[in-house]
Amino acid sequence: MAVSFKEVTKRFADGTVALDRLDLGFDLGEFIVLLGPSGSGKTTACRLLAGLEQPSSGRIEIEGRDVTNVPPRFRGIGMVFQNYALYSHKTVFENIAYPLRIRKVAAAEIERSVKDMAELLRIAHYLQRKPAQLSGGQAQRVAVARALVWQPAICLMDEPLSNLDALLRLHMRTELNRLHRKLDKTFVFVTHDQEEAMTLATRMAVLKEGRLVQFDEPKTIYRRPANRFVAEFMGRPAMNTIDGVVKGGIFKAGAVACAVDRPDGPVTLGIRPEQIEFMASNAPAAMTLTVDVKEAIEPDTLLIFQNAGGQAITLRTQTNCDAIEPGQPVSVSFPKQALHYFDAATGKRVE
Amino acid sequence: MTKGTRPSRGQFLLDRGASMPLILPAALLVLVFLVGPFYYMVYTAMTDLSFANPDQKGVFIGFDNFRRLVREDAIFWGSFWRTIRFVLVAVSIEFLLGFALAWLIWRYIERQRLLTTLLLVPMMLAPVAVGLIWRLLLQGDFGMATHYLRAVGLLSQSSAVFSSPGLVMPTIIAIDVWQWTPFVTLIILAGLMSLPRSPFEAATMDGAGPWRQFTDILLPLMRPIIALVLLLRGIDAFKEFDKVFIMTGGGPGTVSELLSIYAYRVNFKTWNLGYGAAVSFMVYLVVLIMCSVFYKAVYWKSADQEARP
Amino acid sequence: MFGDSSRLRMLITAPALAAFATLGIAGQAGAWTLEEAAAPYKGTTIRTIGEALPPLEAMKKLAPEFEKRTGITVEIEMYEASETASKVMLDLNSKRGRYDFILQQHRNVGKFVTNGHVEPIEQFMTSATLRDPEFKPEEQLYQGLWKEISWYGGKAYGFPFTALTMYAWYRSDLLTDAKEMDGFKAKYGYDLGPAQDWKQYRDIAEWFNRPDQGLYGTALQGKRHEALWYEWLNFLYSFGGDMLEVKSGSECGPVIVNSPQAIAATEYYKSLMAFSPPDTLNYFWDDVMALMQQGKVAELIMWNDATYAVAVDENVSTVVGKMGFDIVPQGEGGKVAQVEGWSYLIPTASKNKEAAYLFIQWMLEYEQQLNQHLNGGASARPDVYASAEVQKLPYAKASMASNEVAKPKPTIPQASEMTDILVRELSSYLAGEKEAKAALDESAKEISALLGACAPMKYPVQ
Amino acid sequence: MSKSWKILAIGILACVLVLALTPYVWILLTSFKGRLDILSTQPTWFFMPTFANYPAVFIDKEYLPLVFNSLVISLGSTVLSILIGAPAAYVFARTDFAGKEDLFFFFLTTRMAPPIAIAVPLFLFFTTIGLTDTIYAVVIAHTSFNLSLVVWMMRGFFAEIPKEIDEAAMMDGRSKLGAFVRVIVPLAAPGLAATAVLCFIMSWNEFLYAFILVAFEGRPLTVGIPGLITPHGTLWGQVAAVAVVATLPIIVFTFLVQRHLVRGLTFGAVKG
Repeated sequence: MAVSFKEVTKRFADGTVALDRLDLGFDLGEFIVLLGPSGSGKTTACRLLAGLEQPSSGRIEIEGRDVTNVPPRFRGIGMVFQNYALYSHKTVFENIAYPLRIRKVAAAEIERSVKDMAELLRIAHYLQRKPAQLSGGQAQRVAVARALVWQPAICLMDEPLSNLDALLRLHMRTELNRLHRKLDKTFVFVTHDQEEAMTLATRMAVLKEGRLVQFDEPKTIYRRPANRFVAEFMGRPAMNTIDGVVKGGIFKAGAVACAVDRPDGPVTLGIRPEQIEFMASNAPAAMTLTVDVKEAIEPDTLLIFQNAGGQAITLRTQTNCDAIEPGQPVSVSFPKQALHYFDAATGKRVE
Repeated sequence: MTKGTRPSRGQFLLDRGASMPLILPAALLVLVFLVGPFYYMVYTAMTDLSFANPDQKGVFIGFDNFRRLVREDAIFWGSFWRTIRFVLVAVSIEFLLGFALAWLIWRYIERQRLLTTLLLVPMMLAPVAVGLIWRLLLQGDFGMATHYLRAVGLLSQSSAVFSSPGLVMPTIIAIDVWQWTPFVTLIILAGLMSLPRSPFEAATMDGAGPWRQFTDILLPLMRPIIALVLLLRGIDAFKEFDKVFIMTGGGPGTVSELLSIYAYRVNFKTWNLGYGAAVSFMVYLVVLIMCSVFYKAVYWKSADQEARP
Repeated sequence: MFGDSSRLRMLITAPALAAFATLGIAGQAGAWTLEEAAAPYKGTTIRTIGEALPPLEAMKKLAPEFEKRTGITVEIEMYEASETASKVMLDLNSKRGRYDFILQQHRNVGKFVTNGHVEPIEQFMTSATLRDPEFKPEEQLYQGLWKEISWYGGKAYGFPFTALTMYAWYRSDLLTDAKEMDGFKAKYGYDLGPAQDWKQYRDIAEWFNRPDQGLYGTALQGKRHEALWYEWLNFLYSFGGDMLEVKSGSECGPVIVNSPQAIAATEYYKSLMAFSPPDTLNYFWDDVMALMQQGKVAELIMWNDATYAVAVDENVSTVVGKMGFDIVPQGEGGKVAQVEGWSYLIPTASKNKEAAYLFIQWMLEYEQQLNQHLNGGASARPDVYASAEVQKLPYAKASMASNEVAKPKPTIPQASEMTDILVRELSSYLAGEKEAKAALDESAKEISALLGACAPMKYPVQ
Repeated sequence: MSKSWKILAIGILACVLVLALTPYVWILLTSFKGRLDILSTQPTWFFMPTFANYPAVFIDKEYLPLVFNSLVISLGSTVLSILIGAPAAYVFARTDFAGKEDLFFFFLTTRMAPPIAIAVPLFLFFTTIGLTDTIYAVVIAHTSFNLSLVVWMMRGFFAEIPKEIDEAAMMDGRSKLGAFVRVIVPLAAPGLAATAVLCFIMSWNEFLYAFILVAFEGRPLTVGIPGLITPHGTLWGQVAAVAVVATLPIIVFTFLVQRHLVRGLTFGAVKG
């Protein structure tokens, strides 16, 4: 393991526990995404790895070396900040060159490295500007260039894209992907945006309230969410989770009724909106739900049903729904292979 | 690939626990050179120490000095209330005038830099020089200001400002206003410039007129800065010494004897250091109370928010 | 000089003086020279401090001569008067000994002596190696003056540096103007001339007070400042009053500052305000001198050391050659003057007392005294006044006459506090805050409280 | 806003400016006047200028070294105040610790004690440690009373810089201290300059401590000024010359950093 968190706990002065016994390890060359809602501890984990914060207990190791109490500058880690944190009094060139200057790299070497990096990030034209004269995307590239120019083994990025507008975000996302493939570095990327996480990560760690909930490849996390939280967090829209009771192989909750492979008892049923299928009303597996709201996000359509007990169920389809109006009943079915089950009490995935 | 090397102990210190070493020199300096002497003063205030009278060797006498000061010293109380009046009147005028000027500049002047710099001149002059300048200007025989005051009839031919007991304090207040109004103006102006636009636009949409906008929005938004400027001016006005000392020496009679001048006399003219320390301590006490009230009421909260972005 | 009292003290101190003299003669045997006496102190630096006054400036010009002869460097620090006093007080009380001798007003002597800050001078005068046999202060100085300003409690602590005094100044050109003389006589019924008594003084002030012509009868130093107190003393003494009922400045005695004479003097003093310029309550010595230089005042009472700048220096004065000087007018108290003496004193904390003594002794020689006197000082050596050059000065006569009749001032430790009380109360009276009697009663009460049991109020206040 | 209101406003401000500056202009004129012009009853605005006052006081009276002394004392205490005060301000801006605001308030209260109260004890203390009459004593004294100013102003300037800048510098390879010295300090340079100028002015204008703690040969201009008020007349021309020399550098400095100066003083009360 190149990087590992061992039982790392971070408690702040005001008593809040930001990280609770985090155990996490990954290899060099990976693109790790720390994902979670705000307050989940993902940024804290990132800063602990950077050395900007000290854990209250536990150990952090990099390539087997205990770095728990090692200052940032001895960890060989680069970092990109959410607000870029460029040095406003230095030119772009000097900003990028700064880590090299600190390491007393020869001037010619600096010149070459900065040029290369600028080339790679397509900011070679702006090298003589001051940060104030850059657009958000340009500033972001400078920040990335600065973090990478000295060839650190690991590069941390703390929500680097969240200050960019939507288009630029997509663009930068692609750039980062390209960069990762090209440089073969370990990237640790913090975000609350699951789409970013899905597209970038080789593996992603989902955190909730300071605890690691699931750590796996994106597709696994999508396909086999470890618990109800992950299920509800991932996907757009998120997975439908329906609390109900199984009786004789049939799951029932309000208008919902479908065949499941579960023993009797209460269970939470999960199904992705895009996996709900339209069905002729007379088909055996069909259930009838009433459309509450229709949202057209072309080419898809979202149909939101109101189930008894106040739970909403969302369906996502590419089928033409022009004919369907709110208030209208629609027949759908939950294919058995698309169903996920979660323990009704703990929310844990049950197979 | 650049790898981290192992940190040495010295490097370790640079990185960790760096805040205490950074704050320590400042705290030490203040403790040794300000707090130390201050406590010496407090102690002295409880002795009969005098540099003049050989019988007063600095014997501990408890609160006798304070008792005498509070119960028997009419001159102390005279100068105390005079100082309070001076602070109230001078600071109020400075505030109102300074606010009005700041508002005018804010509304009507686009290029402010030269103007504001020139306005800073009076407050940047050495207090010793300010006292002398005004002594020269208001001199009764060849003072330039005296001449023009007489010419426009503000002053009779047969009187002079510092020789007319009734005019002395108003004049001192006017000079303080001259010196410090620009300071108030600049600080208020800085506050006005940093006001957000949206509350005013919202108020306009809600149908508030200019006056309502001023009282309901501008003043509350400016509250912290108004408090700051009143606080700074209040402290300095209470300690006012150099100007008055050079211009009138506290006279004629006692009409301009402020607390600080009384403290100076007791300390440096009669060398009654024990009693003088008691007087000084009272000055400090009043200023401290003034500050604490202001700071706790207005500033503390906003400072706290400021500190955590 | 001080009447019976000083004669009495002469008797008391005579044996001591005789002892000095004997020792002095004994030391004469091996032909004393300054160079020889100073040899052990060659290379040392002695430092002094004083008010930036002409005699000190003169001393600064003389010092290199001493340095050349002895190899002792003299450093002189000059400050404004109250700055000087503060610096000296801090130095003495911290006992750090920065100053090897100091120049201070005689009313501070008591404060210094009783707190053990200054050395008695006897030890140096009896030292055969230090004492110049030619130096005979007991013969060469005005004895009364010396004892008044440099002695305390029967012991000598130094020598007079300069003896300032105040006398009446008047515009001789105006007083001898035929038209004025006629008009004056017609109005007041006697001949115009330098005022001999206070009625005449006021008449002259009234006669010449013509604000519309830019001329005022007199100019009072009415600012809340020591200058006011000094000026007022002339009136107080002349009216027969005093602050304490004592024979010498170092004694404590009944407070008489609110005597009927004192009240009369004070009320008379204020009455002159009518003939003084509008800004008179803001004046101290500096302002009235500027008025004199511009010829705006007919007569006033002023310091002798300011005379040069008004009566002699044409660069700054418009009334050169038009000034006359005389002893202050006489009242119930007869011929009196108030003298302000500055003394050479040697701090106990000094590390170069002997070198300092040698310098002081040298400064008191005739040549140096004459030089200093001609440059605005006021020597304590009668022989200086006898010199032809001094006689030529327009104010020499008034100066000498005033020195003759100078009254002692309190030199007790609380003297400066007394002054501070009086300045405040007198200023209050001038400003119209209270009546003369109330102001002086308050002063008496406070001074009596300050001095304690030795100073009961002779004119009790409720 | 109508045009005539604007003209009225400019008129009022012009009057205020004239009132604010006239005394200084008068002193400037006075410094070029002879004694008779100064003492003339009719104010003289036009006169034959004389340059005699300047050499008279700076050469003849040997006041030139006083300018140098003033410079040494002010620069010394300014450098020291910044060196000691800025790190403390940085800690106040960045670190949270128990009692921080109380400590901060304590720093501010040090401005409240009247100098007259502290002066004598301070003198005795410096005498005990043998520093009186040296320039160090007054430099230290000025530094300690300027500290509160530095801490007050620089806390605001530092708080304005995002915390991430420090962290970025640390990630780039600086130590905590290195990040402060090499990155934050240059970034706060304008604020630092404004604070330094204010410290300089405070020290340059200060009288009492300088008078009490410094020896004759080391006294600064402010202490020299009263020496021109002599029993034989205040030398107004020379006083004016000294006043002009004592204020010119300050006006120039003030002009240079004026914007940051006001901003620095208002930190904490004004956002942004």
